[in-house]
Amino acid sequence: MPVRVQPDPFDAGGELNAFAATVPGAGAVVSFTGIVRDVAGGLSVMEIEHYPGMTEKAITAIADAALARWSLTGAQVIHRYGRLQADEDIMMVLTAAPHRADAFAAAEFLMDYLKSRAPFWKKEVTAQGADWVAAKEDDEAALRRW
Amino acid sequence: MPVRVQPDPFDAGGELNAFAATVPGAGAVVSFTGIVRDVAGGLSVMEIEHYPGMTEKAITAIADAALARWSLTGAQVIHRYGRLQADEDIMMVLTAAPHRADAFAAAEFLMDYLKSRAPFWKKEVTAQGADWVAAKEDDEAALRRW
Amino acid sequence: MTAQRIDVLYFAWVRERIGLPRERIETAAATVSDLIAELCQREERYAAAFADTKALRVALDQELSEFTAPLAGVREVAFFPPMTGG
Amino acid sequence: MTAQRIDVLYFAWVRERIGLPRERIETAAATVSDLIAELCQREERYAAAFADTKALRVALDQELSEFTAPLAGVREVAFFPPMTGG
Repeated sequence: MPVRVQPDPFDAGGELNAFAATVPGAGAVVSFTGIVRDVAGGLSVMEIEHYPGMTEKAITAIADAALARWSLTGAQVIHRYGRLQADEDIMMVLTAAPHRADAFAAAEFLMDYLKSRAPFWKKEVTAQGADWVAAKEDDEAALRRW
Repeated sequence: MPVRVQPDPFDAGGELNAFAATVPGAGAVVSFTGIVRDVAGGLSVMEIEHYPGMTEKAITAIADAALARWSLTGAQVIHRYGRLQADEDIMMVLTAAPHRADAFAAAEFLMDYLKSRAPFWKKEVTAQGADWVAAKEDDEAALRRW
Repeated sequence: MTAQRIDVLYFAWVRERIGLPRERIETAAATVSDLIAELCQREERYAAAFADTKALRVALDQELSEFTAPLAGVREVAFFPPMTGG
Repeated sequence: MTAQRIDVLYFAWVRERIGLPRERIETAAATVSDLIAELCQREERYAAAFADTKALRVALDQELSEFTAPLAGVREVAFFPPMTGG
């Protein structure tokens, strides 16, 4: 279960094709791409901090849980850190399975856990200053369905 | 809501990137790719028949229902017909939304409806003969959750 | 009801059993079910294709419909098995 | 419990309030809560960072843990706000 944590941009389409080429027997491939949104307008940069060492470990644990729970032929997570601009891709989850229900469920599960259990913190920097993004109660609630 | 029904192969990664470039304001992009599986072994070709005219109309209606129901910044469906080999991409659904829950739900909804309500029929041709793929009760059941 | 001309289309194994993808029919059938009954009386291959209507779906002018639906004004009727897209 | 050396890491606004990303601490604190109490007595900036532990998470040797967890044998403690990845 490849996990990549990197400062560099990645090419979502290229990642999708590369992943799909490595999952023989898949009938369904699901990808999720998370993108920097300039919600309030005026975002000059988003800074993503992470906890080197723990990050890879936490994501691998989340992914192993997905592989144990659903019938998958593959799963992959890519997550960036550092300074990102609006509309840049932050992260990507890829899942492959014989059947679509498994691929969808595993991708949503991975996203829900990455949101609240992988050690990343987002800070939005605007002309008015910098603010750490607050965790959402919605995201914590999303975990309870699994 | 672009709908493409075509005999030609498509490049899933290229479609994902092209779609993502046209959905400003999206924080989440979900893609689903359906792939020809050689379930029993020995598939020589899968033939996909469709109902020209109704196909585009049915998919557009399904997609309009998704756009009405979830907060999306875009949705796209590509579906092939004709003769396909094992491991070729059959179809793709793309959704974009400010929030991930909407993008995931709309993609699953589109898939569930495409499976059972868009006029496509699959035939598996092996050395032993040709068989029309039977509709699955699971797929009909999947519709009832929406 | 007066007779009308309707294009009748067949897909997948319905097409294979009947042996043609489409035909134009002059009919006074009031509903889809009436049209099926009329076709079944024509030839054995129609009776074979329509033997189990639970295994069939119908579209009227390219919209999924019911076997009880009236045919008045309809220009295109399509018969096919449950769809297996995606 | 005897004193041990622990690397203490701070992330996001915890790091900003305390003013450093990590430090090595010699402590005899038995639990995470004890360690927090000890840090809070040191300087105001620690007290500010740890004022509301409900807003904080802790990891012991890179595994999410509880404030009641024992520190015996732990080499790395990290404090941070709820995570906002994805």
